[in-house]
Amino acid sequence: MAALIPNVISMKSEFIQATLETLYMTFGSAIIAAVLGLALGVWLVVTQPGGILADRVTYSILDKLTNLLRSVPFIILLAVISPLTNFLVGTTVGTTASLVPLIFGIFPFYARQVQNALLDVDHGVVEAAESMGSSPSEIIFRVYLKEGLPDIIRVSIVTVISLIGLTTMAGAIGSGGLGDIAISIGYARFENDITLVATLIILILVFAVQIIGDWLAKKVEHN
Amino acid sequence: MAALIPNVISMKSEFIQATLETLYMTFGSAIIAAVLGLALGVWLVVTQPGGILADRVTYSILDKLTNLLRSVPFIILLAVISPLTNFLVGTTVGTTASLVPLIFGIFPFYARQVQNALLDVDHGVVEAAESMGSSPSEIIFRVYLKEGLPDIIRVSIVTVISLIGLTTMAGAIGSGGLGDIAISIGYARFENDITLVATLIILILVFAVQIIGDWLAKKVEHN
Amino acid sequence: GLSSSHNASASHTDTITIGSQGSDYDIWQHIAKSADAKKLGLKITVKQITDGVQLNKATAQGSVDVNAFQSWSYYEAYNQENPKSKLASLGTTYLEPMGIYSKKYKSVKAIPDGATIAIANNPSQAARGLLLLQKAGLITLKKNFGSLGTVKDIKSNPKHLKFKEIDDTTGPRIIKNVDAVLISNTVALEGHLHVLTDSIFHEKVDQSTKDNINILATAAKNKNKASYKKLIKLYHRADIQKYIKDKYYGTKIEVNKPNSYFKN
Amino acid sequence: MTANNIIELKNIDVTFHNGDQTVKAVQAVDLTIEKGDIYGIIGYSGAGKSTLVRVINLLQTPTNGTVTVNGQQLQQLAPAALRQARQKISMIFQHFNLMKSRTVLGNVEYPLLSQKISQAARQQKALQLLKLVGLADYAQTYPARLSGGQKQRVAIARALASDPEVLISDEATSALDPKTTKSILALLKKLNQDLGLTIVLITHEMQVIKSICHNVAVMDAGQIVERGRVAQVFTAPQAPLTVDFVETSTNVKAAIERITNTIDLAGLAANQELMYFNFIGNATKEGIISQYSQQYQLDVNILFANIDQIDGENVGYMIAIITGDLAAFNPAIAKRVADGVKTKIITTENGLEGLA
Amino acid sequence: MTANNIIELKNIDVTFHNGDQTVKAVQAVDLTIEKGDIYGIIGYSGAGKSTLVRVINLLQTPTNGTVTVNGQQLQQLAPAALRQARQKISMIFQHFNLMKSRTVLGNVEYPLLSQKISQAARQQKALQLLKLVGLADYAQTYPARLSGGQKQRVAIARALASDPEVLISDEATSALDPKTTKSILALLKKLNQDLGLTIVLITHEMQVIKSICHNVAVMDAGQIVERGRVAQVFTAPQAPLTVDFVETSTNVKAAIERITNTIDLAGLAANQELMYFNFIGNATKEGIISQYSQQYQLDVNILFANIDQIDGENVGYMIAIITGDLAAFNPAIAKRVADGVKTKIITTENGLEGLA
Ligand SMILES: Nc1ncnc2c1ncn2[C@@H]1O[C@H](COP(=O)(O)OP(=O)(O)OP(=O)(O)O)[C@@H](O)[C@H]1O
Ligand SMILES: Nc1ncnc2c1ncn2[C@@H]1O[C@H](COP(=O)(O)OP(=O)(O)OP(=O)(O)O)[C@@H](O)[C@H]1O
Ligand SMILES: [Mg+2]
Ligand SMILES: [Mg+2]
Repeated sequence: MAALIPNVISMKSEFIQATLETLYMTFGSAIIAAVLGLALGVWLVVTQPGGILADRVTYSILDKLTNLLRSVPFIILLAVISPLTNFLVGTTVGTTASLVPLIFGIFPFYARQVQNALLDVDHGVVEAAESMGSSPSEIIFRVYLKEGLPDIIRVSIVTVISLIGLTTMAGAIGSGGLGDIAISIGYARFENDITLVATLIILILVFAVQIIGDWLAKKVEHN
Repeated sequence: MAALIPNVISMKSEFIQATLETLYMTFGSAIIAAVLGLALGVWLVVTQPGGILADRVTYSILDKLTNLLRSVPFIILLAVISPLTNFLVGTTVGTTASLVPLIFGIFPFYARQVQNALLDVDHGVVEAAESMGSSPSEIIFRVYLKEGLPDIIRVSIVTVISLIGLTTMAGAIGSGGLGDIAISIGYARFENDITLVATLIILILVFAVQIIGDWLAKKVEHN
Repeated sequence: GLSSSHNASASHTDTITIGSQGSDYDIWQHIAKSADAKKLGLKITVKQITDGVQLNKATAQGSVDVNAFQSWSYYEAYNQENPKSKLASLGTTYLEPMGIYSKKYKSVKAIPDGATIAIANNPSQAARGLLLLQKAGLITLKKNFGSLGTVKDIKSNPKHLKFKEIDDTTGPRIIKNVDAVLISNTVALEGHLHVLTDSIFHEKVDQSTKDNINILATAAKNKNKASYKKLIKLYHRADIQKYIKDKYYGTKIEVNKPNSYFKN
Repeated sequence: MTANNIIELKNIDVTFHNGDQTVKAVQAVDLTIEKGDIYGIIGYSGAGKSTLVRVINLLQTPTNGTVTVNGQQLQQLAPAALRQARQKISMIFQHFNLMKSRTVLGNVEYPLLSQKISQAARQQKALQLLKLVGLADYAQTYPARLSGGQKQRVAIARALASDPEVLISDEATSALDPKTTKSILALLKKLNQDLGLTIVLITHEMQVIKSICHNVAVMDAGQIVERGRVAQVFTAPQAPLTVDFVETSTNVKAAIERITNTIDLAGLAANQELMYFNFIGNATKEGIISQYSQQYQLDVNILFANIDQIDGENVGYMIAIITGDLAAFNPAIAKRVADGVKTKIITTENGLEGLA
Repeated sequence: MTANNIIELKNIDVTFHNGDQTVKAVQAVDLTIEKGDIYGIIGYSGAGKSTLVRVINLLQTPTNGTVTVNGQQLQQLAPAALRQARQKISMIFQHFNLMKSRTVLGNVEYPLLSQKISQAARQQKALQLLKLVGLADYAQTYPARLSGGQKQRVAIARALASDPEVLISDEATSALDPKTTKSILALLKKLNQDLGLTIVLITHEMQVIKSICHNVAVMDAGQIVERGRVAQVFTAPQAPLTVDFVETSTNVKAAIERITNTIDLAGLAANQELMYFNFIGNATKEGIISQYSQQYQLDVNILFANIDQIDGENVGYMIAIITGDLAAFNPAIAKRVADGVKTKIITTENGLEGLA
């Protein structure tokens, strides 16, 4: 063991901490990004032409805003929103500070995914709800989010896995985490065993997200 | 103008070149990643439980492979596949060399998106095709890819925009491109106007992709 | 003086957050755990922050007390561009030579016409690399070439060298794919390259390279904080230096100069 | 409008644009339906029936015209008021539109979710409706696991859950077997009688119209070509389309075709004639056949008969071979046209067009 | 099997598992269908009809039992051979299953795509089928823009495009108006007669069974409870369910209910009786009513009659008030049971159960 992964052995506690940091960054930002992304995604769907609150102007603004946020390279995003980060968490570096750019880096992406997922909700069912006098908010919560849930879970899996990938880039602002270990210790120093083990732990995380997500999607799908 | 964007003016030709590089990286890798991603995505859909070629073992292998590729941080991926890059393009640095990691960085993601999109193809229609004696390949090309086309286009938009984001990280291996200009010139050298203009050009690209994609999706959708 | 500071530490301990990256990060982690730090009454935590701009900003704003990663020239450039969040230098640490490395050619002269040279895309390393290439006689630079200079500032390039800008940490990995690559010593060490023996050309330690000396920086308002100043002292302690020398094969040449050293 | 008209559609047009084509699905339709009525809508496939009824609750915005339900002009209502109005207008969709993420019970409970009613009461009400449509056992099943007819019944139960004042049913029994259809129709009739539920009902089954509707409208190519009391429309159809439907539904047309194809008309004896009778109203009460059989010593061999009551009126169609003293019989029966008896000698004319 | 049996299902079970519940949708069903037959399947909603016919082309793999079509046991075929076999078995789905990405024409062309046939020939064939179902004008329209009945007709045209040997139709006319239904049935009958197309047809419309089927099977709770020639099943139904269906479909039950509700039975004169007659086969040929009217000087007032031909046999149901010499009439008519005449005096018994 020690021969195979010489550098890892001596870094056991760092690995444990990095794993915790990655978990914290991923799920901390995921929760807030989920709320923002769902809100934006739903808003996009209901305001788009033919939607239950169709509104050309609002849709066009939201659509462009989403793309705008998605256009900024992550490293630049880190810098651009650092005043906001500082305002919100009192610092611009460290694990907690990384939550802010991670949220902004992922939620517009998630919103698009949610939008795509909700577009597949049967229009006839939305119409049925309208015919029963459901209000827009009722249609959103009782129809779109409920009927679209299996698809929302599926896009959430994709998003969380992308988010795990994004956390590996937050080392730039001292986020720590497995990606940072893999890159700035394992990769930069040619300590391949460290890269390998860090990547393996990420892999386990990814698998866990996929398996739990698939299970949930299957559970709420009634086809 | 010169006062507002002092550094940009003097870098006009670099901007043109960077834009071309970004276009080349994005669409060069997109084409190949599209083929690989579609193939993998379709393969996932048809082999998954209940699929037309349901095969637990194959599905499980493909599913894990996809997650495996998605787990490797991009910077590490750059390094890990450099032997392959070298084999394929004869070098591991430069714009063309960046195509290989970009393809591997994006196609598993695209495959997942395609899989999610195709899951929404009406199972009744697939069954109808089966009842008419269509072969699996006919069902794939004439039903899944045709019925799922609007959704495939939508996930392709999301993917290409993510890919543009990914090209901004390929600067590590000398890819050039707008992201590289924005980060290693504009940002790192505090020439904010360069960052701004580079990001704006990326934004225009993103908008173009979104607009063309939306138009295409609408064109092929007959709801 | 040592014994008095020893006494002082008995009564109170200062906690200092140091932001760093690469080999500096390793060095400071070692220092943090060392007995010397305890003796000086310093409790040091080291954070790895890989983006220099963010690290400097965080230092200026106070999230990080002191940073250890930059050269004097980068520090100067940063201050010039960020007048609202200025840094102050606490003192110098070391100088390490950058080298030109090649697997294909044994000397600078052998580099042929049209060769591809990889240089770092981060500004301080890029500028430094170009200066080194000038020193090696491969190119000449414009007169006003500064610490954020780029390949655009090359005045003449008789060998028609082509430049590939890469992430500096990628240098050792692509050495086989280009004709030559400029690698800073930190990166070279991590790639198991020894600048004094493996490079085909490297910086000399003299007046012309003094701007490449690494420093410790802190927010301008903290420049006189006693506990921060102790860090310089700590860095230059003999047993720390021995550790650094052993670990980095003597490629990090100790420099302990006052700020005034850079003034001319 | 009179206070009694619960639905008033005025001059409704619906035009669809398919690329460069335009489809006038509904054209200049006026439709007034009284409170408590059961109003049938029939017509060819593609005539515009579904489109028209979707205008009633403004699911389909008409290109032109006004929609008044319960005295409110729907197009002028604020969104919240329109929703309020819609809660009183239930709809059973041609394609069911069930929510696949909810159980059968959940689907039926849906319209009650926004009402002030306890969860237990809501469930109980939904369960009771499921019992009425024969699906109590399927409460916890998801729609994907139901048969076509079961889905349709869930849609019916859901539409009834909110105690609507108006029920719009778009072929709500088309996927049901005759027995189940009958029980659903009985349920609707009961709701109509007990609670005054107004029902607008699209159907292809003339039997459904006959058995529960009071009024009927016949649509063709986006327009209402005939309308009125069911008995009147069925007994004295005016528009060719209506005639066609009535004859098809009574099987008269098929019977004449079959009989003229199988019986050798030329081979009938001189004192025999193949005749078609059509009785309406009281005509049947007096037993013409037996009466004339006795009076003129005729032998009447009935090859086809369809005698029944429509909305309270007797209506009959009969094809028979008459043997005997035709010379006396024919003028005698011709006299009874005023009573609602029409006859036609098929032997010679070999067709029905003249009669229609 | 005999060479003539194109479909042979042996001991078919289909069990669905819904979580912890199991639904036995089809249980121990044997079904043999001869080449060239038109075989109807009827039954309550949820009886297992759709599930059973989906077993024929193995869209639904049976939990148990063997499926033989055209002499090939489908479960033993390699995938390619199964596909080959399926190309000869067309299916019209209860929910249409049209491809929304293809035009109407494109949908009908689909089954021809894998055949060796030029594009022009393919289009022409598809267009011709669209003409037959009355949708030639809609060739370039997408399914989302069609009415329910139009979608159904596209599904019919698609199923016929591949010149199948077997056509399985799951309520293919349920969304169609009577006129269109008739023309579709005529088309199917023609294909059956001209090309020997075997048709398996689920329907809820007894009229459809009567007008085109030769054989019929009645399903209840996953089992076939009765089967046979249509005329036989309709004239002498055995299973209670079948009796129910027949009476519902002939409207006899509704008529008796209505008549006993509206006529004051007690108020009938002493020489009057309300009677129900049921004739089968030759009985009608001889004109019983006119015959007995003359012979016994009776007055027969027909309140309800449904006399028609089923699969070539005459079948009649009649409810009438008989006035006159009942003492002589009753025994006389009782003698004719052998000819296929059954009677029942409703006045006293007020119900039909005994007769059934
Ligand atoms: N996928 C499924 N999973 C579980 N149960 C099912 C499934 N499909 C059908 N069933 C059940 O099997 C039974 C038979 O269904 P089937 O669709 O064959 O009925 P049917 O005779 O065609 O009815 P209908 O006339 O209403 O279409 C029903 O009780 C239904 O709930
Ligand atoms: N969304 C739409 N876009 C374009 N045309 C449409 C649309 N919906 C319906 N139509 C057309 O409008 C006409 C009327 O359709 P509608 O659904 O009202 O017919 P219907 O009378 O209900 O027929 P069916 O009995 O077959 O259900 C049809 O010709 C149909 O093709
Ligand atoms: Mg309709
Ligand atoms: Mg069915």
